[in-house]
Amino acid sequence: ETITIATVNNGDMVRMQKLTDDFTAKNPDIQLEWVTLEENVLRERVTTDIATKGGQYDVMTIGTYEVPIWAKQQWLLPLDGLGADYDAADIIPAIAGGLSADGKLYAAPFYGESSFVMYRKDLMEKAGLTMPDAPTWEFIADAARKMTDRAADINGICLRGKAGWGENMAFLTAMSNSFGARWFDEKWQPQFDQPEWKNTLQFYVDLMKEAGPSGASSNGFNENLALFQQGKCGMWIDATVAASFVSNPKDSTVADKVGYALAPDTGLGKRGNWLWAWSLGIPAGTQKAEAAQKFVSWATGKGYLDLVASKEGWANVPPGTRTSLYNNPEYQKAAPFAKMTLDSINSADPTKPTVKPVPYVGVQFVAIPEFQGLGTTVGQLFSAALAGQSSVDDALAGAQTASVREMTRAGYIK
Amino acid sequence: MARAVSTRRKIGFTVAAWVVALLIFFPILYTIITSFKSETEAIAGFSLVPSGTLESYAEVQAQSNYFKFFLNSVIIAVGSTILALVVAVPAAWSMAFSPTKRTKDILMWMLSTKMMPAVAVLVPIYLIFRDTYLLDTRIGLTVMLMLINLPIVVWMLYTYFREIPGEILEAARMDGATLWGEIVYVLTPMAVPGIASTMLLNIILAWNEAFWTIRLTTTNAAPLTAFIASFSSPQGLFWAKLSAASTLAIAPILIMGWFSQRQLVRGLTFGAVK
Amino acid sequence: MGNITLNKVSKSFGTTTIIPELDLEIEDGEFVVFVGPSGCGKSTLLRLIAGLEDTSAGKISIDGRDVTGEAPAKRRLAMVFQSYALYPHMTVYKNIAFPLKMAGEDAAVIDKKVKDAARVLNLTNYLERRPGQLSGGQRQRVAIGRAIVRQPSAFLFDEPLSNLDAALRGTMRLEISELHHQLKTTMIYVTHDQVEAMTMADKIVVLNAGNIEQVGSPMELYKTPKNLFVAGFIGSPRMNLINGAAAARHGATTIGVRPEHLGISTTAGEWKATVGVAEHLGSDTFLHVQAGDVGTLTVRADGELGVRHGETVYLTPSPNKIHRFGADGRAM
Amino acid sequence: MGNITLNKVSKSFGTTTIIPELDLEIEDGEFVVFVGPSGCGKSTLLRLIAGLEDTSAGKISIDGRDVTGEAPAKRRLAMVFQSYALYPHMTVYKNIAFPLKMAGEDAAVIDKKVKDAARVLNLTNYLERRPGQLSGGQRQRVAIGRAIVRQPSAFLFDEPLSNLDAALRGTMRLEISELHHQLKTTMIYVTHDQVEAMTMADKIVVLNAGNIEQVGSPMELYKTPKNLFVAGFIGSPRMNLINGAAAARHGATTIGVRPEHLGISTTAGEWKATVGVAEHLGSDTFLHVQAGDVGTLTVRADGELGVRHGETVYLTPSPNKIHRFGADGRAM
Amino acid sequence: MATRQTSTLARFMMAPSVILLFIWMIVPLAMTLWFSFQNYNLLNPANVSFAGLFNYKFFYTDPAFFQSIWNTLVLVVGVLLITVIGGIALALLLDQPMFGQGIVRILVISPFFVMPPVAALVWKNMIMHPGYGVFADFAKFFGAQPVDWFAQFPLFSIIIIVAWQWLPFATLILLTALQSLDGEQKEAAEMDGAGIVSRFIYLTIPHISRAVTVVILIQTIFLLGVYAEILVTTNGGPGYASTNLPFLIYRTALLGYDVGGASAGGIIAVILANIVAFFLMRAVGKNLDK
Ligand SMILES: Nc1ncnc2c1ncn2[C@@H]1O[C@H](COP(=O)(O)OP(=O)(O)OP(=O)(O)O)[C@@H](O)[C@H]1O
Ligand SMILES: Nc1ncnc2c1ncn2[C@@H]1O[C@H](COP(=O)(O)OP(=O)(O)OP(=O)(O)O)[C@@H](O)[C@H]1O
Ligand SMILES: [Mg+2]
Ligand SMILES: [Mg+2]
Repeated sequence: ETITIATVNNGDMVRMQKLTDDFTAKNPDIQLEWVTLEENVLRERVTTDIATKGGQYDVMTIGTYEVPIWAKQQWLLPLDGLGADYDAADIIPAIAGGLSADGKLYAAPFYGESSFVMYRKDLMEKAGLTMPDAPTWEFIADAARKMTDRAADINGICLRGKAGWGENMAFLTAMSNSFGARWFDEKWQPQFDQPEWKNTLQFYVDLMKEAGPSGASSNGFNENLALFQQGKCGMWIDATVAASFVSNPKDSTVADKVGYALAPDTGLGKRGNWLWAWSLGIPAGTQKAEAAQKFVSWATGKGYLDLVASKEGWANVPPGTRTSLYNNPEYQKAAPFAKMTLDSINSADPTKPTVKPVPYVGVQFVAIPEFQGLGTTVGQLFSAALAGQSSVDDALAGAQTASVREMTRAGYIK
Repeated sequence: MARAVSTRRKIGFTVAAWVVALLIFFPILYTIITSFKSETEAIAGFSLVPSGTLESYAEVQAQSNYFKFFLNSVIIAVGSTILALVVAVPAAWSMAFSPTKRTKDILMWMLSTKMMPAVAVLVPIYLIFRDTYLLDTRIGLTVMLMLINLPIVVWMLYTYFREIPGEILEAARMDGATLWGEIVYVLTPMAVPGIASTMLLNIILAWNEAFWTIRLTTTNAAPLTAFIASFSSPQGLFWAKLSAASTLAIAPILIMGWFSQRQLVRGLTFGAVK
Repeated sequence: MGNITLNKVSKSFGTTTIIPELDLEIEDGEFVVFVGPSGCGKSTLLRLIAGLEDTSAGKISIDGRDVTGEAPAKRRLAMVFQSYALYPHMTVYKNIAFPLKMAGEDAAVIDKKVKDAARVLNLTNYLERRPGQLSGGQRQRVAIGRAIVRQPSAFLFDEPLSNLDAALRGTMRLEISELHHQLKTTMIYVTHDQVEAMTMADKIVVLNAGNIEQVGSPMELYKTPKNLFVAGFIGSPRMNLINGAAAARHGATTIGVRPEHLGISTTAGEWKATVGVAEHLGSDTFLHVQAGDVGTLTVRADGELGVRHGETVYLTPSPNKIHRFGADGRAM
Repeated sequence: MGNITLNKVSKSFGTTTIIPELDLEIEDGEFVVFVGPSGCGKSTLLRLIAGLEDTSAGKISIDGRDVTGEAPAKRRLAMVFQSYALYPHMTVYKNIAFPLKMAGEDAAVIDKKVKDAARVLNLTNYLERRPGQLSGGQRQRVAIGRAIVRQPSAFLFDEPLSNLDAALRGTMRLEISELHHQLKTTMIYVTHDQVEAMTMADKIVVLNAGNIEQVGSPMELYKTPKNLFVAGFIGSPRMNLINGAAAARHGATTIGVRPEHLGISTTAGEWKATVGVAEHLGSDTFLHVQAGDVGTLTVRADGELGVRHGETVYLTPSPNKIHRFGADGRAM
Repeated sequence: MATRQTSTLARFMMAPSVILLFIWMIVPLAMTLWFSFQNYNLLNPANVSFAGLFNYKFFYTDPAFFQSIWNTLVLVVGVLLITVIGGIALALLLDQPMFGQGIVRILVISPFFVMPPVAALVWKNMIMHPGYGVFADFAKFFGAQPVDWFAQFPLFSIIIIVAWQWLPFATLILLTALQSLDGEQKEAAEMDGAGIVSRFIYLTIPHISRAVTVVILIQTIFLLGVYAEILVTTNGGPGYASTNLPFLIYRTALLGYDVGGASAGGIIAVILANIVAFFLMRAVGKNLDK
């Protein structure tokens, strides 16, 4: 039996591919075929396929965004055959919450992440400041301005700017949560005309203008990673997985100088961090559900963590999925950012992401089918504001119009 | 015009041409150079001297089976080209040697079929492919690319054929050749340069087609465009690896293009000569 | 065998009629030459016979068999095109062998026939060359070779020599005549060259705007042209045509005298004339003279004749060589 | 003005010498024709004069001025190319006007000159056409028009009529001669056509493999060819060249008799011969006869002559028209 | 060649191509047309309903719609300008005598063999990136502020990338056309006293006009559909600065999964493309018949 697995091309997934000998040794009658694609293409591919019932895949790598939507359409098989030793209860509750519907798990998390602040201890010291474990945006802005030294090619803060629902909008939506903003009110009325959003965007644009790198409007995760690794950023707020890259001396010139803190807040009760998990789901149409479940169980089970640890060391274990991992002293030793990561994850709640109530699920996204397109449109407008090509007010007005339009069309606004 | 060109002038042109050529080639050259760097080197600023490490290639090969993608690319590109020729040669023959008032319009219409944005028809096509069990099959993709490039093939062949004197075909007819004989023994061999360059262009276009080849395949039929899609923008540093993958993806067609450069130059004129 | 009959054949392209109704009978073994001004329909007629064009009306039969609707390949005719239309990608051998191959002959038979043809045409040493590596005359012979191997019922030649230079044309002309002597196959030959038409033809067909003006042997046409058109068309330099009083004196609207039939004298003669341009060819001299109201005349004189520009000469037409034409342009 | 002098001019392409050292003097107003077999270097010589090729050595002067290193545009020569080389996208008017426009002439002046040239060349009605819409002869005239508007010191023509059909060639020949009479400008004219060379030239230069074999007036070359090459090259049909005993009897290694200088009789004469092919042109008959050990001879006979294939005839060369050549091929 | 037999045959021989292309055109077109009148979101397949012209209206009222059409035209025209002018200049240069002509030509045509996504990735990451790109390195070397290409000149940057890919194609065709210019015509012009510039204006340009037509026609067809380069580099932004029609459709189809809207967009794009093609044929089509 051959099962076809669609995965995203990030390091952890690629590593899993290399380790599948272990799985095939245990399940000699199952062969694995891999389709590795970059994130956006992968999402298009699997969505087209599942929505048209193309039946090309037996296991799909999907994010927290897709799971609730697909589960609602009953496109995914509930994962109830993962085996006795799977220990679903061990999955970090915040993560599991985002992957479940009606109490059933529809996708098994392969790795999970939140976002937090990574900063340069040396530069912070030079600026005469000390980073608290839970900073406020005010502090961050102040520190960023103080750390900025354009002559030495050091920018106080690096943030995402590239347009896209999973790029700048992931960051900005999470950030807006901490400013008390929300995408929609309970009647699905878009909220970009509210002061909270104005505060968020104005703060972001001003901060980046004064303390951000040039070309920020086309920077995504990778660009910022490279900047930080080369010592060009004082702070960087991004995915928790980045910690293992910036602290890796092989790639990073600042590996020994990195400190971590929770994402900032404004004291309203929500922090500006997100929650995301790449998970393995099984499409409802597959003929090979049993084999697929076996694979999912293997790839997301505890055994896999041990396998990676034994082969490549604890630092390379996929993070963010299991509480037991964070209780493991060996892991804590190998990953100094472990605690901060777990705290970050736990401080996000996809079911109650914002200060004010909202009708949707998702921290840095809105789990409705229309969000990808709408998010990208809004992302484009916001990146234009960042690039200085339009004002913050215009960007917000544009976002509001586009949202009302889209939501009306989709029938949310009656 | 066979007057002596002074060596100084020639050197001048040589320098100018080389500078321009290297500028144009630079992005490719730099990609190749970068593929021999380590990841940290790759972002460490401008440098034309790589450390010569093969680690990126090793990683690329470890991550995916290059050869399988390569083979699919070859099969799909060559297959669709041959298929297109088989269909297009007779059509071009009719247009060139038995033109009617509507020949030009038909040609234009054929070209206009290329104007439908691919994204807009993805869902319909995906549904069709699903229902005909052609998803992720080489044959499906081959037919698809054949259809996409058919208009260009017909047009190119038509312009070549038009330059073949009709009298030669008439001579064959007088010599007792059937239509089949006429096309196989006379027309096709005579049009070999044109057909060759049409083939080349079509292979290049098919090789580089990156929308359908990714969207309609999963594992069995995925060509090098899908291979590239698995290397662009993952998390982490990836430029050296991306360069290595890019180099691997374009190398075969680049080398083929270099070797057949002369053919291509002759062929790409679409009868622009005369 | 090679008897070709055209019965009320006509041809139009769209609304333009190129050939109005036309009858023609070509006998077996004859060498027929079509001549006429450019665009008069010579090639079209040939192509109708070959089957490369459809007739608009009428019937074509070969050896009594109606072939009007038949494909060219079935008509057992061989055609030599003006451009030769050799297959550039085949060797001489293959070019010649092609019709045999198409007819499905045995390899051995093909080999023998090709070699025979090559010998006749002096091409034996070139069999392995491509047409591109041959001189014009050699190409010509390959085209003929391709035609003769099949032993067709008739050969069709469309201005086969017009691309060659003068010297080669002379040689090739002789070779084709020679071939006709040997094979005794019907040949239809289109040309606009006087010399070719006169020297090669058994029968010349003079066409004008798709109509047959006259059919006859070369000497017949030369000596007794039926009308002004033929008179002007056959013979080089062309016949002097004189209207007006000089013609009336001979009881005709127009009289024609060929340049070679004008006697020239410095002392006395029928017409007094002033010498204009004199073209000395060595062997002959063509004098273009101005003969008062008779008009401009061309006279062929001896090569040694020593007259100069502006001199006065006297011309006398040979009396029995005067052609007389009526008002309708027909010979009287 | 248009005196052209070539002084020890030679030309090689790479290691092949096309033209070994050559001297030539062309006088103002002369009509000089270059003839010679294909590939002998006629075009090359013309292009050297035009400046389209560099000389390998030697000096070219025009009107006494050394122009060896000068660009073509500066030499004040006009050239008419074999292919006409008209500008296909320009109208006839613009084609003719082009050199004037390049010379920066006034629009009014240009207009006048172009119209004048068009009148002379009978092109007035075609000024707005493109070259593609003209017949061969008309194109030819446009090419000439483009050349004459500039009033150059000399015209260079490279086989300008070789693409035309026979009738048109005749007409164009006369027109060019006429033009030379009118303009009295030096003209250098390359051709491989006998008739053109003989009728148009003031002076013929016979070239062979880059060497000048003889220079002289047409009649000089016809009557007293300096060597076998010129003898064979000038005259049509070509001179009969006879070796062996028949020649020895005239005290020469080779003797030459032109076809028009052989008397023919059915009863008696110097050489007995059998008639082979007879080519009847109407005006003349060319007999190809087999004269025993004298070899094959061509005889030009009267058009009315009625001899047949296989008959015996007797030939007598006009005694004072026999050309005698020594063992080195030179005339004695 | 015009016997009834052959023309009947000709029609037969055309049939496969015409039928195949017809099916290839009509089936997706019909389906697209059908979908364009439906409310159909791929992620909500249960909820399909008749939408009338709403999809068209929705697409047409998209705030990015007019800008995307404008951007599409700017992209096409910009790339055409660069490739045609650059192609002529390059072709002229390559036509000169020089050492190593073969290699130079190979280098110049190489970009044509590079897959569009690869080209975009390479340009974006290694050439134009304001931090690590070669351009930035040079700017820094000369002490200048690196240009943030994709933020400041998004459309122009994309034009450059696309032009880089198509320049070889234009160069090749124009070069061949140049080389086919009759030598005697050039010589005649020279004898007529025309200098280099005049020869270029009066001879070369008219001579290669047909080749230019071919370049324009073929490239326009491909350029009207460019979107991969945009997706990889700017994602249509900042704002809508680099959103063209195909990208807008992409956004609707593969981000919004709005099949109905994307279909309407597709139909609109086809209509616009045909309008462009019509004017193109009117403007340059007669060049093809020469
Ligand atoms: N396919 C065609 N469509 C329309 N008219 C045609 C076609 N073919 C030939 N003609 C016209 O028919 C006439 C006769 O053409 P044809 O080729 O038979 O002349 P021709 O006597 O061979 O002339 P030439 O001596 O120049 O070869 C010409 O006026 C030509 O323009
Ligand atoms: N560019 C060149 N390189 C090498 N050889 C050349 C070149 N141009 C001409 N030749 C050679 O020089 C010789 C003379 O050529 P040219 O064109 O002058 O002959 P021609 O007398 O004009 O012949 P034709 O009557 O056939 O036109 C030929 O053998 C030709 O092959
Ligand atoms: Mg004809
Ligand atoms: Mg020549």
